[in-house]
Amino acid sequence: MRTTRRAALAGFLVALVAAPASAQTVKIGFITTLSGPQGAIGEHMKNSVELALDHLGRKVGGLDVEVIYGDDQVKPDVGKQLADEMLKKHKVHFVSGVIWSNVMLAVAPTVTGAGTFMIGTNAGPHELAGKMCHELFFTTSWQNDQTPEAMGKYMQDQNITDVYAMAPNYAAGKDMIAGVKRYFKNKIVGEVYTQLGQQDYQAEISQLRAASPKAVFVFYPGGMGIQFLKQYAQAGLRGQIPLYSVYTVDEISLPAVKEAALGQFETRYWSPDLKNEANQKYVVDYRKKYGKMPVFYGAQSYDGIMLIDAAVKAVKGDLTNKKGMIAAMRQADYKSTRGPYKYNVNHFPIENFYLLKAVQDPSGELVMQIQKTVFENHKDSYSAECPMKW
Amino acid sequence: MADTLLAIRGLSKRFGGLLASDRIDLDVARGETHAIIGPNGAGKTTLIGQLAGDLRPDSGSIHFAGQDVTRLDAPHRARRGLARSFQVTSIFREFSALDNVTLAVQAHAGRSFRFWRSARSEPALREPARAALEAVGLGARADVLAARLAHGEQRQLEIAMALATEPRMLLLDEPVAGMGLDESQKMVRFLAMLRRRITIVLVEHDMDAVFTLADRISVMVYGRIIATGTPSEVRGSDDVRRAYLGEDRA
Amino acid sequence: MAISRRTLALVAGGALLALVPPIAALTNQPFYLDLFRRMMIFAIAAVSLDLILGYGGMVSFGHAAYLGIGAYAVGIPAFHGVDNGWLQWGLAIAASALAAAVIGAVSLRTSGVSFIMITLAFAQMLYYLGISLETYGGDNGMRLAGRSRFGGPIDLREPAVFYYVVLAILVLLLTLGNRLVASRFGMVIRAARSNEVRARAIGFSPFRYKLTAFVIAGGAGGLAGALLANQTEYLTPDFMHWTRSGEIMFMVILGGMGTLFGPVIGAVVLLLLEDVLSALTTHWQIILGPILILVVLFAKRGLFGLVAGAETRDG
Amino acid sequence: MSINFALLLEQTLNGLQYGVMLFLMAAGLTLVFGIMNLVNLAHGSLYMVGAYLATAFTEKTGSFVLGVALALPATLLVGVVVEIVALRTLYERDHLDQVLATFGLILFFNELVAIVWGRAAIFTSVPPFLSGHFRVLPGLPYPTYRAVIILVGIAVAIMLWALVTRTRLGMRIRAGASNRTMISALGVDIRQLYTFVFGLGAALAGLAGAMAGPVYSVQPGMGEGILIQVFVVIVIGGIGSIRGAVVGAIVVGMADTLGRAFLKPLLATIISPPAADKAGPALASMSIYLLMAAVLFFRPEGLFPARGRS
Repeated sequence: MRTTRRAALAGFLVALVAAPASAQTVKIGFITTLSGPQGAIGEHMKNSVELALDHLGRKVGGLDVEVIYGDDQVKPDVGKQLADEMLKKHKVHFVSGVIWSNVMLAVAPTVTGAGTFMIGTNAGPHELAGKMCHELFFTTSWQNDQTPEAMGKYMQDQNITDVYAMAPNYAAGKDMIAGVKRYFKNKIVGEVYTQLGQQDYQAEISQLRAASPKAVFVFYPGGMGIQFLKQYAQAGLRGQIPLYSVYTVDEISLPAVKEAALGQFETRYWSPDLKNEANQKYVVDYRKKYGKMPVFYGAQSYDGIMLIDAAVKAVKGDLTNKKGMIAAMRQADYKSTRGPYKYNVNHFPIENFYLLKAVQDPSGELVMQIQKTVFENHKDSYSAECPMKW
Repeated sequence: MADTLLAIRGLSKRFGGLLASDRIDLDVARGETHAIIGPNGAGKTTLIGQLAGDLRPDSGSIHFAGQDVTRLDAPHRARRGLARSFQVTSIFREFSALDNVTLAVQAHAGRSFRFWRSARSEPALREPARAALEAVGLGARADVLAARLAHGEQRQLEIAMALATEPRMLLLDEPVAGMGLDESQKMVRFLAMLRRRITIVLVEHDMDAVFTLADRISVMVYGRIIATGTPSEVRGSDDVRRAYLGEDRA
Repeated sequence: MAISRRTLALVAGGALLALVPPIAALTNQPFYLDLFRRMMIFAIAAVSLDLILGYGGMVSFGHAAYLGIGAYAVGIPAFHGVDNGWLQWGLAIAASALAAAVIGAVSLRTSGVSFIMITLAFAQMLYYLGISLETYGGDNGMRLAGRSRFGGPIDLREPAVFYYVVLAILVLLLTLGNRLVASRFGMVIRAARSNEVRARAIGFSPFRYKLTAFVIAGGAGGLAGALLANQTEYLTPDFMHWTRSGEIMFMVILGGMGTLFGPVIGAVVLLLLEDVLSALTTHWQIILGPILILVVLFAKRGLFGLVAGAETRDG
Repeated sequence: MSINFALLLEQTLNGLQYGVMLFLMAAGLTLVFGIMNLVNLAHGSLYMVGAYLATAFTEKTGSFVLGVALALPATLLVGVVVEIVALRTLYERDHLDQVLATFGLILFFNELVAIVWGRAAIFTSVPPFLSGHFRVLPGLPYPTYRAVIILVGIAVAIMLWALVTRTRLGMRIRAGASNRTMISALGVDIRQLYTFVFGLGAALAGLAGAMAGPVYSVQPGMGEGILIQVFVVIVIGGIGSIRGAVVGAIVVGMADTLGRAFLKPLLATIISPPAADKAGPALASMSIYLLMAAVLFFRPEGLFPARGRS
């Protein structure tokens, strides 16, 4: 089994003599970010794909499997080129992965347009949930807005009277705050958009303190989150104004922030402590194999392989039977790390969302723990725009 | 004076604490070869710089061919017929000798917003360029890369470029500096040929060259012109002897 | 013999590029059409930069800005339902040229490091402007509604047709560029690069010529952007990020600046190198970085110098 | 949102502190720039290396002060090695070659750090004895650590000023900044001086990184975000001038901070609030670039050009 992507130049030479791909091998192209600072996420995703294959005995749907990994470098045009390469050169049956919404918007239509399955395992831009939905597109993650909607609902349930909201100044940042507002109907006293990739938030924290809100909501993914949390704690606000967030604290950033995140609230559809058989197996084996805590990006990618496995099984290895595989995937009949779920008409999961809190476990390690269920079987807000019927 | 080509009035230029040009007045007549001499640091190159338009004077005026050029920059003065050579050789080193002069011809011809036809295949540029190279004795070296020319040849090339712009006045900043005896004599003979045809302002340390070429000489010390006259007048002036030659020999 | 070797290299290169579609079709590997088309599009961007960088000595660290403007000039009309290619591409060239005129008018007052930084600053401003264009996807960018339409046999949805369009533009640009750098105009900007003081002393005012060259390069860069938008069918402000400018610059250096054909090789080799190395290891940048340094230190005339032999450039 | 006095004071302090952070980076870069005429994009990588080394040493020794103190000579050493191995031959090259070679160094260092420490951010925190607050004014607490950054920055500025104006070495550095041929005429071993200056610049970048570690995210590529801003600083200040670096850093720090804090409310008084919501953040992120373009338009050499440079 070959798991690395074949180089184009070598490929070009080989292609002159190579036989067409054997129908007995399932080919999966997995696009994620492997190099650069964001490579940490891609590493978790790739690890989880490999773990899923281990659990499946290196077979998918009973067939041999070949996974071709591609590094999108967080660039939509590179992602698109990788997709073309996987489709046209490797003639893959499935493309999976993709962290970023913009890369997904470039990749997904390319893949589905070529009549191939796109199994997203992270990005869930609203376009793909609504007007651009497609029968060959499935995701094992969520629609971007669902998570902040859950946080909005929780804050509303707590009857917090006024909230100060902050996010980076880009599309996802605005979507996140819009998502909160859909369920949070009390007052937003401040809505601040900071520069994408900003490092220092002291100026904004000073403004925030002066506004003295009851709570703060932020969306700061990756390094931005680490800096914001540290600086929020250093400004002495950690104990004073409760901080709620989405996609800001996760198992990648927790080891870098530690105590500065203590008491942080997040909403999410998955957590390592989710009690179901598939998840416990995934978490335990992941920690055993890779020596660190898995993160939701990984859980979704693990699920992606499992979903493909279920679909190939359902058609008994007949990879040309796309109708059959679509029908099988719509059942979501596999052991997901989040527990059982159903697909909405737009092929986005209808799933639970939980409130998580950063706490210290008995060993002193900081972990995210589920506090309560905010939403049960939550549907995304765009499925009505999707023309697909089934 | 109807015959005055260059008229300088009250020209001053200060660098920090140093007064490099101190209320300079100078007239250069059409056809004249006018040498400016003086010890190092007297402000000769600063004066040339202001004449050429590279330096802007703090006060004073420069009239060239009856027009005030004080506020014009170097390219505009060049197009009005003020050509120059530099103290340190300044050529297009990556181009052939012929290309160097072709560029000068082109600059003089104007109309450089032409994008299609190869400039190297235009006889209108190439022929005058060749002629200018022949004139300075570099005809045989036309296709040699300028950087590979001998030092003396590079100085000649500079003069050829200056001539190719068909100037009314040549500003020469130490044209024989760093040359061997042979080369320097060749250059002096060549410049002597140019005399009368072109007005020349010459800054030079080589007194043989100066006294061979100059119609009149101005002596600069500490940014001031302390004397102007014919070579024999300057040679005989006590002021000059004291201020310049005396100091030079001390 | 240098000239014949150079000509040989050019003819061989051109023939090779022209043969990609039939070979790809024969081997049933249409992907290589996409790959080489993408390389040629970046080659167009690199050649346009070479005009000012290699011949004009203007180290613009913001050339990716035109890539972005060109892409948006296709994407925005397409978003509003205008898919006429002549209009879109014309707009791409005009808008980039206009931006270059403004950027150049300010930047060319400075030189050296200040020039590098100010061109970078302008590109960054445009990058942030792109992010703030919410209607057009902001940071996410947007999908191109459809490839530009030209009518008749020019149907860009046909991969081979699009390929030959890009190849034709590349050849046209190289031809025009080749004429331009040898023309009176080209001689002026090369002279100004070689020795600006001397150029001024013989009567050239370099600013006007440099600005014109800057505008021409910007326009050509914009056209590359329009092609890139059609290639990826997606456009984002990321096209304008400063690292993208660095990449284009590196293509020029790698191939050999001031050679016009060099940047084409540079673009092909850099993109292949990225592809090959990233297949070897996720830590491919630790190999690419030192390769960059070695090329700068030891291969001053770039790869074209190695292929085409001595005297690939003058002036 | 009204702009009250205490908030204005606090934001001014924030701007000053950010400016000091930029200055720590800018000082080394402008020295290397001014003296060796080297455009070093990899300065941000040295900042990153400093942050990582300080974190590692702090963990090993258990002391933040010791960790920073060890990181300085270590980063200096890294700088010296880089100078000798890769950069030495670049001084006589044009800026283009320098930009590209040091761009290559960035790629190299980012991956090297990712290999050694992993791609994910590593843990850093403010040491307990600096983690508190003090009251600037009643009702205006300020993080002690940020105040320490300001003090360190001022101390570095004074030390650099003393080094440059009061010592023999400083005289050589000044001479080198204004006239490269003169300095060899003085009989100074120019290679040694260059290596030393580059090492000094690296140590300053390392100090900036070490100080930044507890506040920012220590991860591969952390240097690039700040690098561009630092270039803006030294171009505004005038390349090669320490004084320019000080002024440029404070100006950029203030413009950036105050722009982020007050641009939106100010705009809202002129245009409609929703429009201000849109334009404010966009303008704030462009503010320093606009500032630089404006400065260069009127003073192409920056505010304080180093003397003797044309």
